[in-house]
Amino acid sequence: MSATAPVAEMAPLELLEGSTAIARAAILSNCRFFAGYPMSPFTGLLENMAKLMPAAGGVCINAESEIEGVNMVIGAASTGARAATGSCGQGIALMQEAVAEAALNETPLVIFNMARNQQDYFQCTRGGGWGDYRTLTLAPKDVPEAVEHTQLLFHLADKYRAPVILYGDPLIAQTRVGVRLAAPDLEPLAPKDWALDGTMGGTGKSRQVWTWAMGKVTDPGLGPDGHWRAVADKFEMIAAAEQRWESAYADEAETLVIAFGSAAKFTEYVVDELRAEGHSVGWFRPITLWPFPGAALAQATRSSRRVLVYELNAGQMLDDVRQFVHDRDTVRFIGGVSIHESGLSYGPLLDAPVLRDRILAAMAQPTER
Amino acid sequence: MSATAPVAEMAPLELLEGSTAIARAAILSNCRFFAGYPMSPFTGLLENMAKLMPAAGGVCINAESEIEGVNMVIGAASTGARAATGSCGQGIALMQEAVAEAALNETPLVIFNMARNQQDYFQCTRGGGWGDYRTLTLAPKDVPEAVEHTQLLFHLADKYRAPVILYGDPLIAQTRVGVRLAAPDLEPLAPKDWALDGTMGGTGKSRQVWTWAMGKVTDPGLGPDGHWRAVADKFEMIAAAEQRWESAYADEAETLVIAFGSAAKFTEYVVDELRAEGHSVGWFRPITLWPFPGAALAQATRSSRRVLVYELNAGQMLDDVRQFVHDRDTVRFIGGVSIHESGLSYGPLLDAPVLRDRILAAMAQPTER
Amino acid sequence: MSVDSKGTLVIDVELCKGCELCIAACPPTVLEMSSEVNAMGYRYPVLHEGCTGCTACQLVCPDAVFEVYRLQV
Amino acid sequence: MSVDSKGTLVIDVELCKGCELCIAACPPTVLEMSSEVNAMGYRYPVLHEGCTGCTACQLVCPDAVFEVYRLQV
Amino acid sequence: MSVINTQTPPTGPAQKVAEFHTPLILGEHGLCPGCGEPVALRILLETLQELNLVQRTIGVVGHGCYGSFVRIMDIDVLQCLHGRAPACATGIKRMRPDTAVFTLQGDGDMVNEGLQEVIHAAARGENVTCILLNNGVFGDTGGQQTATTVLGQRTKTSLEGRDAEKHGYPIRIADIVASVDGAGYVARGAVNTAREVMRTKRLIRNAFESQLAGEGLSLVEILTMCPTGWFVTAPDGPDYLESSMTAAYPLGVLHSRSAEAN
Amino acid sequence: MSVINTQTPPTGPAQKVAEFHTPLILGEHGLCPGCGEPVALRILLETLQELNLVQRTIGVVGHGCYGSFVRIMDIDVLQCLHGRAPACATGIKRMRPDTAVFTLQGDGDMVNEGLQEVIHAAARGENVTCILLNNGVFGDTGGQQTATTVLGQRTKTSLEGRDAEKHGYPIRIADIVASVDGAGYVARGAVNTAREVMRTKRLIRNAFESQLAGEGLSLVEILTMCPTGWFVTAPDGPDYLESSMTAAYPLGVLHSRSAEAN
Amino acid sequence: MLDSTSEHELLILGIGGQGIQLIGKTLAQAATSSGRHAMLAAEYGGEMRGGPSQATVVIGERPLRSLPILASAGSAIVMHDRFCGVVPERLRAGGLLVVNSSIVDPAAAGDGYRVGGLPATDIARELGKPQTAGFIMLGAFNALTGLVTHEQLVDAMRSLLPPYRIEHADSNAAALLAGSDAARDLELSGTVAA
Amino acid sequence: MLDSTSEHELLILGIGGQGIQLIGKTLAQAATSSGRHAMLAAEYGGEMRGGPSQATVVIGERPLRSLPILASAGSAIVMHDRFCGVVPERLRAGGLLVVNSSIVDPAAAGDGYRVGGLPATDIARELGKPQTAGFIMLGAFNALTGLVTHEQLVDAMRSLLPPYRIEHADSNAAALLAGSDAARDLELSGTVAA
Ligand SMILES: Cc1ncc(C[n+]2csc(CCOP(=O)(O)OP(=O)(O)O)c2C)c(N)n1
Ligand SMILES: Cc1ncc(C[n+]2csc(CCOP(=O)(O)OP(=O)(O)O)c2C)c(N)n1
Ligand code: SF4
Ligand code: SF4
Ligand code: SF4
Ligand code: SF4
Ligand code: SF4
Ligand code: SF4
Ligand SMILES: [Mg+2]
Ligand SMILES: [Mg+2]
Repeated sequence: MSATAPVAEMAPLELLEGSTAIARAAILSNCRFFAGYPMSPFTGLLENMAKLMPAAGGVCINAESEIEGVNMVIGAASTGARAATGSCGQGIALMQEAVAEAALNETPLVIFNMARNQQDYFQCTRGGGWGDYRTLTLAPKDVPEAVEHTQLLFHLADKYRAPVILYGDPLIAQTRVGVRLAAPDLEPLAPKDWALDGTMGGTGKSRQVWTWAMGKVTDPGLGPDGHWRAVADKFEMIAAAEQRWESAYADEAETLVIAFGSAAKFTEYVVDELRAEGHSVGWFRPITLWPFPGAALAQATRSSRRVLVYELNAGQMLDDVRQFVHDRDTVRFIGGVSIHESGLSYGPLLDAPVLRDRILAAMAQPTER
Repeated sequence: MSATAPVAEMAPLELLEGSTAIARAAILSNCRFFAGYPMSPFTGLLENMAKLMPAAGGVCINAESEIEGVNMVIGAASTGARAATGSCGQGIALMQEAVAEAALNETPLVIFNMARNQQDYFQCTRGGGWGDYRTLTLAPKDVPEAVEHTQLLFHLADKYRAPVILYGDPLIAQTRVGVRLAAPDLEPLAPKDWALDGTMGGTGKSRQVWTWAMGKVTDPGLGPDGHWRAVADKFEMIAAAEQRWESAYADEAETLVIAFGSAAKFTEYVVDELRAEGHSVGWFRPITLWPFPGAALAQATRSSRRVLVYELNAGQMLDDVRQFVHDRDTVRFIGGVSIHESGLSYGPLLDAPVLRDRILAAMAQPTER
Repeated sequence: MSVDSKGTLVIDVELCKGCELCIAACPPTVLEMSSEVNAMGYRYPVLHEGCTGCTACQLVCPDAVFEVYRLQV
Repeated sequence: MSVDSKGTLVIDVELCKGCELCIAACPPTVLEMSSEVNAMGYRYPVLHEGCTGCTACQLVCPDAVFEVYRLQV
Repeated sequence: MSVINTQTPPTGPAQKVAEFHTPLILGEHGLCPGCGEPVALRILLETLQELNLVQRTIGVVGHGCYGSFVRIMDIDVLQCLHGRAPACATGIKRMRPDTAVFTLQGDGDMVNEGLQEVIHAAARGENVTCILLNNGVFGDTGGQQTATTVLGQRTKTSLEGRDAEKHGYPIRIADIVASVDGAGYVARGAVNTAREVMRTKRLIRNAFESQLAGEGLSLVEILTMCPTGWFVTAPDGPDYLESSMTAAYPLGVLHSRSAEAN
Repeated sequence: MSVINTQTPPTGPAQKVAEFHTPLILGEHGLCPGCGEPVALRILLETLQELNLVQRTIGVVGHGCYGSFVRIMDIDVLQCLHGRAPACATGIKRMRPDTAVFTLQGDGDMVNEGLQEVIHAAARGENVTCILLNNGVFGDTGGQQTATTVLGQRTKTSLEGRDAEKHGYPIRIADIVASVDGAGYVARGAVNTAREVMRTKRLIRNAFESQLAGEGLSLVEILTMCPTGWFVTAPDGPDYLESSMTAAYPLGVLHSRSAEAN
Repeated sequence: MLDSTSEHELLILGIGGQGIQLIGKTLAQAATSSGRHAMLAAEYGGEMRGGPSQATVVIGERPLRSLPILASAGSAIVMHDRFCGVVPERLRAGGLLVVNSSIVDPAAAGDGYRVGGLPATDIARELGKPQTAGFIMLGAFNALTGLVTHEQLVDAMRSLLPPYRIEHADSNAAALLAGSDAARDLELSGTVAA
Repeated sequence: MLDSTSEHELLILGIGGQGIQLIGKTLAQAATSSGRHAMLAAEYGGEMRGGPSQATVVIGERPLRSLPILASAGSAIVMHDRFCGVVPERLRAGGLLVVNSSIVDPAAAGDGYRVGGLPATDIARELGKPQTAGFIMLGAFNALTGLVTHEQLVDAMRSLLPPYRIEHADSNAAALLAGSDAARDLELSGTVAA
């Protein structure tokens, strides 16, 4: 399944840098508040927002830090506005308290994690904030998909009243590609009757956005126990409903390569090449990193004799693959840490010839079954 | 395996609150710098440090925030001093950037996560900072073990030049128990020749503590690519070397209950009771949450027909259990979110009678094999 | 009600936490702590003659114990 | 070396990045940018007669291009 | 001296001159005996009523004992993270420019954890009103030293009294904010006497009026008693405040854009 | 006018009065043409040499273009997280009280991300010296607005120039720090002319002397050219600094505990 | 009263302001000083006057296996009836229940226990120290169980007083003694288990 | 020159300051304006003068499958020899290689390609605009491949100039034209693949 935000095919093709395309997609999705702090390669998105927001009647604030940025966004979102921030790596780390807060007080945020590489899979999928929460995370493989995911994320954030993440990277932020942009056409959502607008003061029904959901003495809420259980249940529901993935040749391939984001695009390319040469190989791509498409992976690997995991980190998605793969003994890691000397992007391991060699080398090894 | 920091058995028994016992254990381990910010139930440890450090010739700073606290500690540790901080939940979330930094620039820190409950398993084990790093995490089941773990953690932090975590809770922080305290007697460690003392200026060999490990133009370092790979390798090494667990009756039990920290103490208690009544039940307890004792779990569950996971959260350790348990289909979750109405401690689910009922109910269900 | 008083109070003694802030705040010192305690175990203020209705007690009370009246004479 | 100069320089032209800060900083204006470029493609300062050895150029240069001498006459 | 019946309103001709509390307070707060924070809350809410802002106000409340006011304030409220209220208020005000937006924070919240937030918000000239309840301690966690604890004050983490050598100096946040371009109105009040309560209420009113006039960030620092965290009896709270805090934190208006413009 | 040979030292009697750079600089820095930061680095390191502190100094360097100086400074260094240098320096100084500890930070680092760190460290009276390289932009990320960008300045995130209404006002951090009890010495210099370079070097020396005297936190704000982030040519840098920045940030000594004591 | 493997678990229940935590601490400290292993666990919840207050004390000869939230207890001291619902839930049949009969009706205290009522508040008032009712109960309880010696109890009480409260030592000691004396005349009612 | 499924991948290599990114952008923009799908990917690394600069352009009729880090390319423009080690690694045998022969020796450019040398820097100097060498190369490359029309190229160049640089439009256009003209006389050397 690869549910998508339908984009009018008739919009003109424009050559846009990923950062520009995402900014425009966000504004087309009615994002009207953005606050961010520069950090490569997220900076371009911030600059585009600063440039484009005023004309859209929105606000883009030069937040003085990531913490201030994300909390401004919580404030804006608490009024019902569509609001977003972003950063990468260290900047996102600084937001973890607030991401957990938004999950637990149920404010919809979109967070653009324009990461420097794939080392932040745990950061996106396990959070590290506090408490029981998860963040729906979409990992586009290229700029056109990043546009689509951006629009879908604003929708899902509102639908589930939860913070959601786009896991991008320098290739998505900085590559220019022809894209078509239009306002998304998605299912209607319930009105935000929970949003703070100040009008309910003195009525006895004034509103609260509160992580502990204590309610008022005159109208008690669920409190932390009941509310956090309800939120945990909601995330379980999202986990069941929102798994997204795609795959090719899974049923007819001896070897299945698993990858996400840009690495999945490289994988698709190389697997196509190898299949054209007659190799029995396929690929599987989690589109949502959380919820991880575990059942689909189990299904896809049912007949695999070799499951190769290609991620540009020390093996973080591995934790999820091992949980769901049909047979754990078939799993081999062919990715690794690989950093550009600038520290700001991928090193040499994200490359089609390298990947090709690693797949072929793995295929030369005996399988477990 | 339950490797321990041997504590002189001859020290007198003292009735100490967990927070006091931990503070004294830390000082006996030569911790000489502490900086922290109040947050229940961590506050008691901070207060004890503020009280006890001066007499020990150390420094305890009232850090104005968790971020400042953990960065002060990085500074102190970069000089070779044994240094620690702590907090819980939101406060630890704010430290994630710095914890990742310490992991990647290799400064040894001890972090006391005196959590409010067990909802911060991901926070401890997956971090959510940035990049490829892990944090060795010990989860004591009671105060005497917290003392032992504290001393072990200062040792391991130095041994591996890495941040490490004690995952405590209100029961450990606030319960008073008779404990014996003495300086630990652990294997000697290499001198900290990397530590900054200011003496190497102008020699061409001045020292750097640097996440990117770029070195100097006259003596280049590994840079981010090489260094982060080396760090990832180190964590893989720690993962292999430092798994700790304990278990009972695993081989002779149809049902195995898995739990960590305080919940494991409750589990042990209830399982003993059930066995005394003739039930075929055992328990397995990860002592290190990271590295998770996966191989031991696989071994322990080899003949289990039912694997019950009891954690006071929405099911976070489940991710690790599912990765390593002998047969995933045998796993059932019997824990859950459970919060005290104050928001500051466990709710009613952490209780022997409740656990007993849940185990018995699960045992009444048919097994998968 | 005595002719000496220009004002008077309603005191919701069950809300009182016995902090005595009102006692010190009353300019004519016509408030005094009770010897009895309320259901929470706290002593509470009682009013003697001479209240001016100045509202000082109400202003300083953290627990909303006072309603103040000015008597029309 | 001309009798007009009380000072002189060694200019490490390969370090120069052509920012021209030294040009404006030189009180007797005896520095001028070259028409040639160095290996990095930057023009660099050349010294004319009249240097006072005041070190202003060295003080402002971000790229450590200058060594300054005062001539003993 | 006879005791007057105070169980029921007077039966003769009388005019009610003070309510128990404003109807915007929905019930009991549960704070300690002698705490100054509920007094500050009351005058804040009364001001909103008097300015006719009740149905166009959004509050942002930080973490401290006053946090529990969220349960009793009949006002739209975002309960936010410790220290971050000015940032949240920024997002709210930018999206709802027609509302009055305030933050309610303690010294631990504003001057420790969130020092940066309030100064940056002031420099940005955000049109929000920040109410600081300064009691010089972390009350909620049991009385540890904050960034505003005065020299000599004993807390659980400055057991011998705050010593400048060991523990540093207290921060006068209102003075800092007043010095920042972008601040509209800055003042310091207290609630230890009836007179100061009345005065402080006026300061709060000025602050909201400054916000409504779009003058930039307004801040009212209110010195409040915390007998529990000061380890004094409740009746001693007001005097302790007077003798220890007002010396370090003089009361009055520190900055007023409109006054300076005149 | 004939061109003088400047490839080799003079052959006649001559005295070397200025080196290329101090031996504490190990090689090339790689920063932009006309950048003011390397000049600040040079005078900082020269000062350490002149004060004979080379083998008892620990530096803490933040994130910005100056971050790459870690590769060329022959001094023990902790490269720390963005904004956190004053906190790290605190830990270092407390554990190594006999060393001279300094931070090297930019305006983005100190006045944006780490505003809180430096003010708190000043209030605590930490005996460390903070060196701020203020160029009014995030140079390293390509020239976006920081908390010190002056009004009217065009940046990539204030495209029409910084406008107080939209983007708020710049922060004079040195003035704030100078106003905090616990500060020992605070001054502001620049590196746009030879004279200011010399003066600024004196300010740095004063700051370290203040640290050694245990007076509390010392801060030297140094205005530095960033032609790249200002979108001006390198030769125009010094004039741009003079005309736009020194008006907003007057140079001089803002606070000196020892001077005031005398 | 304790063999080498058994553990004695005590629940202490009352309301804030009655010194519940302090008497728990005193007993646990006395046991520790006597070389025994002890645990004192407090139920979280402010010590706000009038709110619930609960402490549990466990004493044994060896490192304890009892939980900080007791699965069940062998004895209980009940100082106030407002929050004593825990007793029927946790006190084992046949357990010892000592109630402050000035406030709580021993007859209503529950079935199946060995119940002793002690008018602690009244005795305390008679001693002129109404705040010492808790120590009276503790003195009585210890006399009934013999967990520690009376002297150990008094020493523990003294050692726990901060310097600025040391003037209370004598009245607390008097209360412990009064409790211990009162216990001598106490008749335990209710079902007595083996 | 492109069928409906194939993609044209171009590598542009040089050093910072030669306008590598700008000519890549111009070509990609021209292709996009002509209704084609295009991609421009830049190798990260500052644009510091003298440092390496690399852009890759891909053009196709349908949404592209080429990677932002090209697995291999069908053509290359080489403006400087300092950082052109990528050519033998990535340029496919038989690919088109256009080199700036004012700086790079076409003969040394590598075997197995169709190589054309164009003295772009010299031509640019003759035109009096030394900075336009890149556009000369682009004009020539486009004439050789016919990827877009000359007009589309000129339009794209103009559309990409920011207002304050608009005065360069004419000299850039002249350079594109000069390049296109020079290409007419260009003889491709080296192995010509099918
Ligand atoms: C990030 C974070 N750290 C610590 C806490 C714990 N905490 C809650 S309230 C509080 C004290 C607040 O003090 P203050 O703002 O002065 O309010 P007071 O209780 O004195 O009224 C603290 C430290 C928290 N909630 N979040
Ligand atoms: C937490 C975090 N956020 C953002 C960044 C990205 N970053 C690196 S350098 C820099 C700019 C620093 O500006 P400044 O301190 O003024 O130095 P300059 O480059 O101007 O010398 C930023 C925002 C980072 N490293 N860490
Ligand atoms: S209204 Fe005034 S005079 Fe009357 S009791 Fe209150 S404070 Fe005293
Ligand atoms: S001020 Fe209020 S709470 Fe305090 S004693 Fe007086 S009436 Fe009671
Ligand atoms: S030393 Fe002085 S006079 Fe000589 S070139 Fe340099 S600036 Fe000019
Ligand atoms: S100041 Fe230095 S770098 Fe700049 S032009 Fe002069 S010599 Fe070259
Ligand atoms: S601790 Fe202090 S601030 Fe908190 S409620 Fe009690 S008196 Fe008020
Ligand atoms: S961007 Fe600015 S601060 Fe950075 S090196 Fe270039 S000129 Fe210097
Ligand atoms: Mg406070
Ligand atoms: Mg800067």
